[in-house]
Amino acid sequence: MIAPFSEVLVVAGILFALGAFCAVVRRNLIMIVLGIEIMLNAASIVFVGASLHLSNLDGQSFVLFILAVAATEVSVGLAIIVYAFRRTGSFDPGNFNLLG
Amino acid sequence: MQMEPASFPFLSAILLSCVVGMITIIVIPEEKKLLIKQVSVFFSGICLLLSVYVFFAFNRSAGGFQFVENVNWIPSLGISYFNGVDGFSLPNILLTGIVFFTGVLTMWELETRVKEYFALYFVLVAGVFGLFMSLDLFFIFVWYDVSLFPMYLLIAVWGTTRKEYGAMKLTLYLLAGSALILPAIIFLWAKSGLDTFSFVSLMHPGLFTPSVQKFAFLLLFIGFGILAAVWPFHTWSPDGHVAAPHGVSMVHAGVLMKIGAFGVLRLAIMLCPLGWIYWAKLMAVLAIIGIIYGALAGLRQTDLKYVIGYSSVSHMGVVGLGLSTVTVEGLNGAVFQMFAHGIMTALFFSSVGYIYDRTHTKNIPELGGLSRIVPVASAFFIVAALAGIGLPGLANFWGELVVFLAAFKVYPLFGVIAVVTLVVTALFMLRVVQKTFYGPANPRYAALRDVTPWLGVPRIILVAVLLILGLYPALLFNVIRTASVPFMNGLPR
Amino acid sequence: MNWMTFSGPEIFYFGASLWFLLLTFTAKPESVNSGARGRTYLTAIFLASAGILVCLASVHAEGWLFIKAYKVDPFSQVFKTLLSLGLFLIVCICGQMTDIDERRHNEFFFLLFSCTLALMLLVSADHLLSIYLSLELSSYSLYILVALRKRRAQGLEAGIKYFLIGSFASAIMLFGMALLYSTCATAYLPEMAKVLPGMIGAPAVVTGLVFTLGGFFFKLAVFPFHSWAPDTYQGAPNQVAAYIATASKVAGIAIILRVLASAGQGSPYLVHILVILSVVSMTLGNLAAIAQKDLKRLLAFSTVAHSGYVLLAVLVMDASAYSAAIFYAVAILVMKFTAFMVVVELAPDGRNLRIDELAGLHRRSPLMALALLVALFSLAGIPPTIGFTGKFLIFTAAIQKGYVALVIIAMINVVISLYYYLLVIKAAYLLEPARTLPPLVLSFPKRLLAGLSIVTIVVAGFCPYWLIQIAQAAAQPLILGR
Amino acid sequence: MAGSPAHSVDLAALLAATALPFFSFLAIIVATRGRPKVSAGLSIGAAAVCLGCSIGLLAFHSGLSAPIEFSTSLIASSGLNIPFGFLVDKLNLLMIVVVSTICFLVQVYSLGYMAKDPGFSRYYAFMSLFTWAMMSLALSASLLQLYFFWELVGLSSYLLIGFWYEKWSATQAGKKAFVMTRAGDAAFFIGILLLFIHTGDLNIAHLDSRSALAGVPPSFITLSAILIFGGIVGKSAQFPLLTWLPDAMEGPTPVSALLHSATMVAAGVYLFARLYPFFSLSPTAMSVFLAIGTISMLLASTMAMVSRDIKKVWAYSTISQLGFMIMALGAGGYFAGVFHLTTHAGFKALLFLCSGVFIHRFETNDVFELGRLGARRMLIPMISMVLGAAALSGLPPLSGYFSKEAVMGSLAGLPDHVWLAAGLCGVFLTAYYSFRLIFILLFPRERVSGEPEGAHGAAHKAEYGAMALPLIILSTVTVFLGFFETPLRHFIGVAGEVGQAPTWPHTAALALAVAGAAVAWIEFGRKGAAQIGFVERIEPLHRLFAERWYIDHFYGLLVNRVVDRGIARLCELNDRKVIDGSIDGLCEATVESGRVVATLQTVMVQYRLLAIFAVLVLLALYYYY
Repeated sequence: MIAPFSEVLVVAGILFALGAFCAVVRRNLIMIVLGIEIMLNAASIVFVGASLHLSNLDGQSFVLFILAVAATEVSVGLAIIVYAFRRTGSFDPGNFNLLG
Repeated sequence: MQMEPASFPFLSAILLSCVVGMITIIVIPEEKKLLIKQVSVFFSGICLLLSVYVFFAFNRSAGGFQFVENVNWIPSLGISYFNGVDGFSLPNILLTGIVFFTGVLTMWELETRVKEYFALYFVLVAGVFGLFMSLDLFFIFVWYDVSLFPMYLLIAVWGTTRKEYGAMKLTLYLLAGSALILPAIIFLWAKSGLDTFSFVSLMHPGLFTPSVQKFAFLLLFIGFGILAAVWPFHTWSPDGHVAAPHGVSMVHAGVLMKIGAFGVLRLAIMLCPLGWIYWAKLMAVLAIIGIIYGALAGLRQTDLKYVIGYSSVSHMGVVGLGLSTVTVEGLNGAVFQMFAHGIMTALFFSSVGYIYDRTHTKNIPELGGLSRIVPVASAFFIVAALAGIGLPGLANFWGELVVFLAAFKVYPLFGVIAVVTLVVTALFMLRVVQKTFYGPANPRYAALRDVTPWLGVPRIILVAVLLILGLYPALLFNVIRTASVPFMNGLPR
Repeated sequence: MNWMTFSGPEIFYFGASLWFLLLTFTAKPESVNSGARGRTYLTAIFLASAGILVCLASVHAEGWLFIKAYKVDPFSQVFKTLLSLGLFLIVCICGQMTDIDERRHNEFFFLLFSCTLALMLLVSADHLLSIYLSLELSSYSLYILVALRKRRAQGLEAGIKYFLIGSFASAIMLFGMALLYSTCATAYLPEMAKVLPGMIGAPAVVTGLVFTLGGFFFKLAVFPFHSWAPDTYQGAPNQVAAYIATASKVAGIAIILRVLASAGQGSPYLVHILVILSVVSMTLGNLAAIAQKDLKRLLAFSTVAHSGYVLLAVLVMDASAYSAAIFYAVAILVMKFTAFMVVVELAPDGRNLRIDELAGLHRRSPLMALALLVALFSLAGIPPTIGFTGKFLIFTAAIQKGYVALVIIAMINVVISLYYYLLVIKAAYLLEPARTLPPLVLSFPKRLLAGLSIVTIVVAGFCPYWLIQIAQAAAQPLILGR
Repeated sequence: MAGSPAHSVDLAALLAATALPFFSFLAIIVATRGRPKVSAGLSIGAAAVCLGCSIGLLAFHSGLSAPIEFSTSLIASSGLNIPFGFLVDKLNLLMIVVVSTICFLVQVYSLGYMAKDPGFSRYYAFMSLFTWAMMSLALSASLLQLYFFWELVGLSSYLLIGFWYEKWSATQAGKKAFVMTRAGDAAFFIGILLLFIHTGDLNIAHLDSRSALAGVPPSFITLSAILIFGGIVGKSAQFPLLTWLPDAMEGPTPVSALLHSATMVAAGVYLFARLYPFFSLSPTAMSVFLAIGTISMLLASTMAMVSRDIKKVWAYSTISQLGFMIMALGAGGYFAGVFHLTTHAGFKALLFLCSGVFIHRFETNDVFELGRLGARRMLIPMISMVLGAAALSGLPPLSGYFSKEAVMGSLAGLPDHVWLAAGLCGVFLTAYYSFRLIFILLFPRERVSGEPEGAHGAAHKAEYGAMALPLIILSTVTVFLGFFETPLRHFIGVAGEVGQAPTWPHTAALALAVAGAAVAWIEFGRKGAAQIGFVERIEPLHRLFAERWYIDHFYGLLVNRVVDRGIARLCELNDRKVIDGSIDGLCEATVESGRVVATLQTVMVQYRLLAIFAVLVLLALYYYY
């Protein structure tokens, strides 16, 4: 392994934070989903790094599944979001706050 | 502790007749109001007879717990369905039987939502009975809350003045009490290490360390003290009394407040005697404040039921004072006073109920001169007021006498204050009697009819009990003694 | 390997959802008549009830599947039975789903059954990956179920919020799992259980554990992952809300127990976190519920509060606490279902029920009023109801561990909660409607259902020993797994 | 318990004398409220049996040497044994004869007086209740039992004063009487409890033989004696609790005769006599009692001098005579006190019953009015009243003369002559106000109007007959009882006590009594007298006396301002504002915070994500911190 595992963790951590930041800050439903995807990727990086670090293949399989799940997530999420967009013409999460 | 198993489960039979009564009422169609009332009277009559039987069949020379029934319930936690009566609970069971029966009769003229009323009423009373006879901490708590939960509806639906406020206040207050009781019970269970909730097994003086006892006692005392209207946790009681329908006020002031005092006695005092001794001064101070305070605040009230409510605070203060003395007489007097006060307030509310049902007011200035129009109904109230004053010949006198005697031994100053408060009590009781029943008759009420014999039955029963115990208090003292003397003898000093 | 026999429930539910999927393909969108709808419903009822039997039949099964990533033990089987029961109950109240497009009923049942399947997989999952996958599968079904509502604005909003918060939480969980995996060098829970107690103090482990729990907290609606609950309950179709409140919660409790049981109790920090979250959840849930006007939203906040009580059991981490939590899962299932049943029955057109709409219920339908009364008192934890017994068991376990103050806080919360439950009861028993509403006519099965719910709540509260024994048996593997 | 036949006869008689009135009370209340004749019959029958039993017991035990005791334990919890029973000695033999005689006579009299009252049955029920309580009180064996009946006597007094409950002033008076005596009783009760705690024995015989008091410190005996005396102050309307008695005259006149002059108020004095040996253990307490008796005697006399209400005059005079008795007892004149109690019961009942006849006939209480309407034409009551007034003033040869001389004798025995001077002053005042009243009645200023006596019908005749008979009997008693002083003295058995007191106080007392009567004659009796007393000429003094020395004002202030509008209001406010306010405030705050929290839950979805993130960061910070 070229890079030490701790540096992998740092990178993943930064990526995770960036994803979270994106999800929290951008007032756009699509961007929120995107941010969440980035967080998933951060996790994937840790899994891969750990898998290499530990010489354990579980992590690799994890990543495979994450890819699939992320795709599902995007499809389900986008389906709902796009439908919502069609009804309201807006991606602003603030427009979807009528309940309560 | 000596225990005599029951040859026949009389105690469960009492509970069962409550439950069967409730189910029968639920099954009857709503429209058949008279039938519902008859069924209620029938089943409450059975309860009364059973409790009277148990009272007289109790072996006074043997003492201890009798009529014991014990069935494993949740063995993994050491919970068992464990019933039995001793000298402390027996008077309360009799009291409940009497108040239950008379309470049903008092509401004989109820016309709205009869079925629901009596069904809930039976649940309430089942809880009360269960609490008094249960010897398992888990079940004591369960019964406590069973008696609590119909209360909100009973008051909020059938009540009168500020009923929703009163009902909510009462329910939340009492639940707040149980919020302290439940942790305390489990705490004791955990600390005992015996893995049992059985009261009898936990009642060994050396079982808990002093610090455990002090802590648990405080929780239990405040928790049950709320129900016993210990100052300053008493304000639910006048508001609740006023709001509740009369039959419920009877159970509520007559029996439910006794649950509080009984809980303090049974759980706090008997399980944590060292805590009792440690906190006795606090109890005494709160009790004496309650005595004066209730009487003085009662002086200012213009609503009949508020007057009674505050007098209850004062009288329950006497019970608290008795319990706080850490003497045999104190316990005897307190339990006797519990019984006497229960009967007295039941009579009060029963009489007020009769008057309110006809005049549609409890506001004293609007009444007046009722003695001329409804002499018998007035007489019942006056008897209750005289009992409240502590007049000899009626039961309350003995309770107060014995409590004051004990108080004089231990807290002479408090004893003096309590006796002097009797004057204030007399003043406000007589003032109410005067303003309500004396003076020129109010023409507005000229058409009122006096109590018919049938409607008079509950009040006559209550008056008779007050009178019998007033003239022959030993009937009750002999029973109470079987519990108090062994308990105090076994107390670690 | 006779995996066919002991993974019966999963296979059955897989088949059932497949069946509905096929129906979805075959049904012609234009020609949905009442007969077809009735057939779909009857099928669903039949399959759901058969599912219970299958679960019961395999309740004693034990073993591993998929290279030990999937564990079948009494714990999982009891929960599977509960889930199948939950599904059956929910299907029972799906008779008149006016709030979901009739053409979508097949899809609805497909999603419902596949969600149940996913939850069943979840309770058996013994590997981080299987946990993650089944969790996601159940969540996606629910996202769509929530958005299915005919009242689109509400359904969509609820769906969006549920989805966003859910996927955010699962991303956090996944990151946590990655951390755990990287530190423990394994993704098997039993393996982790062996190493975790020794290194519980390490920052990566604690972070990983807390992040992982986040995903489960989301399922259970624990603070701060609770914020989807009120909106989702309010926006989702009544039946779906009922499902989320019951079956989904039960599975959430199961998985949180399994994961924390393997984490062990070595870390005071973890316990502190759980204490904080538990107290905040119950307090916040109860406080927020006071101000609610919408009955479903109120129940959502009460769910948050109940998660707090469950966490109280979880954080004690011993055998009695686990069995208490399992018992409480049963309690939540029964009492939440009863409350939602009333909501569904009172809103035949599928609208949301405001609390003041309950006015006059005691006259319109005494049975429903009684069911509501009993359910709410049970939720509040007043004996003799199953809710009380559940709380009692939890408190017993907590106090045995010395958490007296925590129990007192919980009891104070019970007092607060009684306040708003009483407001609802007041509406049902005390208020009179502005205009007189016709009596509520209930079919015999519905009355039977309501009656059984009431009896179950009361009897299980009064004579809980049988249930406690089951809960203890179910908790056994958690202890031995250490 | 007793075994011999004589004892069982005694016991039966005692039981009959105490229990029968009670049963008659119950029977009237429960069964015969609608039938006045039966009720009256029951009640009078019970009273007659009482009278018979009392006289029988007195006759049988005239040579009683030691007290007879019957007792059984009423409640016995451990450490608490309260015996109930009978204690029969000479003092209460005399007392029960007095009580039952007056009871019987008054009840007969009431047949006429109450004839047309709608509450006739109720009246007799309460009368029976009183008879029961009073007889039992007199025969009580223990102090607690005595207290028990003491309160019941108070109850019957309350009920009878407020008998005409539609009259507001009557109910007010009843309440006042009960509460004021209750205030005294509180002290009494405390005294009993203290005594019980320190001696463990409340048996009157034991207390009197002082056997129970061994080892009890004297200061303690003084304290409990003074506290017990509090009860006497209340019941016998002594200073400072004396104002309830004149108000109690709102009740029917026979009630005033029975309860508020002859028997019930005398119960205080009886208690004093009962516990005389105990009280006399403490000289301090005795002098306190003497002082209180003196003050009450003088105060009440002054009040009587200005009253226009015939019953109130006698009520004040009752207070002052009770003061005389207490003075006598306090001065050590045991026999004098008891003897005065006996004679006073006779002549005071007589006076009230006579007044009752007038009031019944003329329906007014005002003395001047009565005189104007022709009270003097009613021969029997008028003569009886003159006799009674003369006895009250202490003129020979009536009973009052003898007993008052005895009282003066005992006062003269004291080293300090202040008491005697006060007593003599009291004698003068007594004679003055008694004859003031008599002369106003006899010599009205305006012309006597009203029809001649024979004009009213047969019904009136019957009523009059029922009323006249007791008058005659009591007059006879008043005339002759004085001559039984020596036998009585021997019976009571304190012969040695009189000693060789100087005779001048007796002479002085007689002279002052005559002087008082003479002053009254000058001011009220002689032709052309203005019928304005010398006190009435001094306005401030008159007002002071008429306002009862402002004692009532003080109590009114105390009850209304201090207790009612002061402390009680504070309590109520505290309840409403502080306790309820804080509880309600707490609930409001909870609900309000619930609103805030609920509002926080409606924020946009991103803020919720932010919240999740923030909490996780905070938790991490907590960990690293």
